[in-house]
Amino acid sequence: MYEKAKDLCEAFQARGIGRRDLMRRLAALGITAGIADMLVNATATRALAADFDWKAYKGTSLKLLLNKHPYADSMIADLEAFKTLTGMDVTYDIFPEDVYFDKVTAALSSHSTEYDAFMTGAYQTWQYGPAGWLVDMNEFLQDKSKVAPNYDWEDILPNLRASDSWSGKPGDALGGPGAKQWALPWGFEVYMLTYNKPVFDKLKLTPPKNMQELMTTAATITQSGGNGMYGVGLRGSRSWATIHPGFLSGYANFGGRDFTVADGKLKSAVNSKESKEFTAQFVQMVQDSGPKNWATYTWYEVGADLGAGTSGMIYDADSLGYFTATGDTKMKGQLGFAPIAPNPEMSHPTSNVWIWSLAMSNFSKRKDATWLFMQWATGTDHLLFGAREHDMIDPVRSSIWKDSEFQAHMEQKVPGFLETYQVTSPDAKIYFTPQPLFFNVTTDWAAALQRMVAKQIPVSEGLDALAAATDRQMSDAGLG
Amino acid sequence: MAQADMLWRGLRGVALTLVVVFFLFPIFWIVLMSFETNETVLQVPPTLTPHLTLQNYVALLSGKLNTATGIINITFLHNLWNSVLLSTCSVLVALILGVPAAYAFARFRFRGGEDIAFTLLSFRFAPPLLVLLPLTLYFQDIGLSNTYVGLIWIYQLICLPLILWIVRGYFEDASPDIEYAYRVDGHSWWKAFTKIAIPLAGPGIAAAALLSFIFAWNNFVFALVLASADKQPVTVGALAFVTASGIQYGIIAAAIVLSILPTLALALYAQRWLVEGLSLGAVKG
Amino acid sequence: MSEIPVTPPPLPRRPILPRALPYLLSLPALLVCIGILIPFVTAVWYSLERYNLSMPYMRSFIWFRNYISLFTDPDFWNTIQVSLIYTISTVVLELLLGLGIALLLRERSRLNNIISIALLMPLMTAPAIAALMWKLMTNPGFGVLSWLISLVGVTDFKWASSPHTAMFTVVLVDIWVYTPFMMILLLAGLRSLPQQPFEAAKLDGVNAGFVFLRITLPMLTPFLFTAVLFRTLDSIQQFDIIYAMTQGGPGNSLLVFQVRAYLEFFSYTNVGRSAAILMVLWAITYVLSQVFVRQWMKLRERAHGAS
Amino acid sequence: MNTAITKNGLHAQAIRTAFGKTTVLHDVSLAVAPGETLVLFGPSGSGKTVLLRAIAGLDPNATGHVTIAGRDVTTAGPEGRSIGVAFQNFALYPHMSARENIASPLRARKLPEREIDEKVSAIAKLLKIDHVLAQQPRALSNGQKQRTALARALVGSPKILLMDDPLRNVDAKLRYEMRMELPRLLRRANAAAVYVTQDYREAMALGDRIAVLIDGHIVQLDDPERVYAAPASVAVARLFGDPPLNLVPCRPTLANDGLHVSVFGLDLTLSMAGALAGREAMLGLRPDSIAIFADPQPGAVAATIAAVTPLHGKVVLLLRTQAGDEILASQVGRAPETGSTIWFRPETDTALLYDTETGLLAGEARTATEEAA
Repeated sequence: MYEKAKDLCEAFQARGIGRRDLMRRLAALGITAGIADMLVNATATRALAADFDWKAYKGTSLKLLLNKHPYADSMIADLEAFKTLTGMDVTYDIFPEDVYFDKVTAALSSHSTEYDAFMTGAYQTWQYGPAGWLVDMNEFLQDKSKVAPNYDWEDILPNLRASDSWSGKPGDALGGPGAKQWALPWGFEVYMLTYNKPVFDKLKLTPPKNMQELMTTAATITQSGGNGMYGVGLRGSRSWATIHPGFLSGYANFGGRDFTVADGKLKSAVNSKESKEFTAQFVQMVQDSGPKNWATYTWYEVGADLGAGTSGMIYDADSLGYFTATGDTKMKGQLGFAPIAPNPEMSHPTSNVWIWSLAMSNFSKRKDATWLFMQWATGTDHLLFGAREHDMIDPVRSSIWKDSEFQAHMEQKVPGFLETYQVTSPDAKIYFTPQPLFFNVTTDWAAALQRMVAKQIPVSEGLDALAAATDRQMSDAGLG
Repeated sequence: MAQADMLWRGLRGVALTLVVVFFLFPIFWIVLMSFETNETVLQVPPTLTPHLTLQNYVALLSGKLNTATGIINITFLHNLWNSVLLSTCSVLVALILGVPAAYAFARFRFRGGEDIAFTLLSFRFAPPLLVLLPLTLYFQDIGLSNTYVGLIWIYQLICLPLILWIVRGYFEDASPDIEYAYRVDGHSWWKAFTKIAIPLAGPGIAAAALLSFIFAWNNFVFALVLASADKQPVTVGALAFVTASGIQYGIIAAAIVLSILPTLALALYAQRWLVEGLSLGAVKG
Repeated sequence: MSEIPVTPPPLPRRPILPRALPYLLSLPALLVCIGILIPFVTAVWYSLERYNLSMPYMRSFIWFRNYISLFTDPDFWNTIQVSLIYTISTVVLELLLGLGIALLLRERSRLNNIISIALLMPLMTAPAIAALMWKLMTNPGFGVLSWLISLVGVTDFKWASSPHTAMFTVVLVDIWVYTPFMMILLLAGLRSLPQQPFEAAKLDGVNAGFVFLRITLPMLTPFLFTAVLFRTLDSIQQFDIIYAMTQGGPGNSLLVFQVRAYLEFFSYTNVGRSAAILMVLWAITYVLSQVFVRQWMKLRERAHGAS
Repeated sequence: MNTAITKNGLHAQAIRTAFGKTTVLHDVSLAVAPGETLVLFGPSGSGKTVLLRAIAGLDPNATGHVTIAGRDVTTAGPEGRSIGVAFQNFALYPHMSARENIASPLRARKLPEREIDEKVSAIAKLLKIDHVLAQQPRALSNGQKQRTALARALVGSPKILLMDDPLRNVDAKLRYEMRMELPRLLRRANAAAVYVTQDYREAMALGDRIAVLIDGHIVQLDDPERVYAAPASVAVARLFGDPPLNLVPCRPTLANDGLHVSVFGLDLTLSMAGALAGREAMLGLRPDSIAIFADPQPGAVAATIAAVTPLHGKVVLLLRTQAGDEILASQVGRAPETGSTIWFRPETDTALLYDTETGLLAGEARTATEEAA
């Protein structure tokens, strides 16, 4: 029986069967979950260990700094596998997102040796990298002796790989020549519409395809949705997080840019004609059919309202739509997904992306051991586990998107999600110009939007003022 | 006259009722919410006869929160314990350091005394961030980052000045003659301090300790910046129930209720000293 | 007549311990706090540097240019203005309300004692958590306050989300949290006042308003002072409530000192500018606390001299 | 120097205290023999309490030497001086019963419980407070508090007894009672006692000697009778006696039969040395040395009675001469009506003469000197 179980595990290893399926079949053989887990891990270990010394840092203990996020949960659930594989121990500190990045800044700016690796976004690396807090992952990626043979770096979506790499020179393109790999992509999200099917059915609406339709649809829902329902959920807090999802995706679709770069100098482009055209519509939409307290909305509230049936749709992360559609919410199973290209003249969406990445602290005292962990965490095995068994629904590896079990799993859980992703993803990338003052610029941007929405300043005037203020900041910092 | 009196009493009653409603209604609402499921919380309009459940408390106390995305381990009880530990130790240290100092400032006029007193007081009024930011660097260097000792030390910024200020006023109002009498009786200075001065300043010390406990308990940013997750107090812990699949309003409410309970219990216990002890006694006779 | 012959006495040995005692008692407290002066000095230094963590190559000593840049920035004047409006409105309203409640609860009775302890509950709620509570209560969907005001026909009130009402909302939360602090200090003060002047005034049939203005208030001054001192200096440094509710928005309408400084450091990693903002705040609080404390000492001297 | 004092009594030498730049005591010295009561008399703020505290070792800023029973205690704390102190405000321990209050000095010496009990009971009985021993100070009447405080000061049979105006805060009746009782208690205690008071009558009643302290200087240290009869300075004269000494400005001239002064239009001859001749001076006349007549008399001046105050069986009259000068006189028996005219004559045999410039006593009538001697 043990042999049979082992065969099963080997088959699993060969991607023949999914892990869940494997566990079910093992259970049928009368093997308890505990032993099954051990077996699975043992075979996984053996397979990986075959041609690479995963045990080189046996006994070492790593510490991670994590954000409270389903992706982190998914990794935590699989940590045992890593421990078995390497004989290393991993502990972690996990913080709510409200305070997570402040915590990272505090730890890194104090050169804390406590954490070896941590979760980050690409934008953050534009600060952390030049500050000297991060290890350039190329040091490891380009050293063949350190890379496990089955670690397929090229399998990671090229836009994402590029987004985490930058030369550090303000205005230089992401992934361009001389770029350093500041972090490894691990999970990400694109921006699309998630909508409340019952209210669309009730009002006989179809998912909007561009900004104009989005505005009318949202207005219709606000007027006729009933029970205090409003049209479209959007983030609006005084934070960079307001700019980067739906807003920037639409902005880019209209051809808007944050900066124009000439001779290494950055000049704000937020008051361009395209920018004004799109921003005016966006502001109008928030005023007419956005959440009443839009100015305090973070993605939690956007998701909570959609889940509670208070908003008709959201223009936000696909993962947020997914978690709301599958989570413990009132609207569970009743949400639909749709791509959107806000500019009527554009045929396809231009979604900005947020990439949850793993970065290595430059103050880590166990860099080589940490590299093993990062390799494992961004490797195919773990990500496949996360995608199939957990909610790691935007895997960064193209092979996983092609995995039939993952596809089946998604299709069954959130019908329509994959098609929407397919339409949205080709042009999904970071549409910001990389530069170290990213957070100043985007926070001011959000504050300016808030003032426009509150009708404290007309859109055109507000954008001119924002551009002037941004230029001043850039030149103060020697960038403009 | 009697009519005016009635009117006055009536007005007073109305005013008091309004005050109580304003200050206690939010607490009441949160308590109610802590017994509701997320769905009933989110009902519009709010229902007045919700279905009450203990599940939020069970989740918090057992440390397991079931959500659609899986079981989330909650460390709330550990956060609570951290709060208790940090606040209690900080107040104790502040008492041990602050009461003798307050006594010195109240009893002796000595060179530099007022300057030292003001310097200590001014720590209370320095913007905490000003100190906190460079401190993160130093803490790393001297190995205090992420230790209870380091946190308790920094919490002195909150506790010590408050205790100094209130207890000093209390000592100043007590006649030194009583201690002098005890000393000429043949008791040592230390005995006079412990057997006379401290018991007589008891209510002031208790009130100051309670207030500084509350302020230490309520602190948010010190631990957030200086400590890792396992040292975080409830103020940070309560944020953890914002999850990807929705905000766990019921659990947040229960966490808030649990976070108020210890200080409330302490206040109830110390209430007989509170008002008397805070009477800083600046005016007598 | 037994006059003592006055021979010039040898300079007596003054006992060391009694003279050292006050230092022995107060220095431990000072020593523990003095460690905190080191980061303070560091912060002063930072404020004179162009120092952005994410642009380490730009780091240089620039004298007062951070300050000049702050004071020529209309946004910073907005910060000063917003901070002052916040401070003045919270302190004045809390003082009036706290005094009013303390007067209502002045008589020692069981009910009054219970109420006064119950009213402390908001103070026991951490401001960060209180802000969360009020955020829930003012949620336009399920928030109970939004529902309540909708019953009286107000449906378009946006609480913290509109620049017109955001200040009102955070001030309301501050009042909710800190009025109990005022109340308990003033109540303690009221109850510690000697009874004779009030009894005398009652016998003389002096009207209540006069008694309040001419007897109660003057005698309560030291308590009012302490309460206002602590509240003013806390309020001008407000962070938790505003940051948790609006992060300084909408627009720049609540961008008070510490929120601004926090953003400058944690979001923008601009250490120099953050330190300069905090130094300005520190200077303001230092001057205020000096004025307050001196005045308070004078009051005490007077009170003690009179007794 | 008196060896008894050095050996068993209190000897304070060159006590100096300063608060900041103000010197409160200027090298004050005094000695008290066992069984003797020295009254420290002076106006408020003159440094009496400060001196007492310096002696008790309660003022770390004081300099000077204190010797108690031959032992130099200058560097000892208050607990090492075996003294008893009665404070003006009683200074009872509010959180202890009267019994524990009184027992405190005995407890400090770690006496056996039985002995403590006996001693406390004995002293309480003596002071008539044995029935309130179980009570806390707040339940005691003022008089009982005062007696408790005294009992505490006496119970340990201290060698030195310091009393800081202990009768100040009790009512007139109690004060009177205690004034009668205290000498007996002090004799029994056989300690060197220093008693602070602002009341000259109390000083006279209790003091074996009186030290008058003004502005941090002992300006007179003498028997009570001498201080009364011949205050050493204008300042002492103004404080000592009720009604106070009349001080009349004058410029004495020297003649063969003595010193002449011209006051109230009278030419008075003083039988004293002529040191002040030709200088500004003050003639000190005790109110009871003003003879009063209902009818004109030779050498008497007419005056209107401006005010009448009864005082301790006497009446004090404020007289105003036609020239507008005022003088106080006291007499036994019924007072004349206010507004009526009488005649008065200063008796020169107790007259005193003060130097206006220094304020010091420059001369006293010989008869007075003889009487005092």
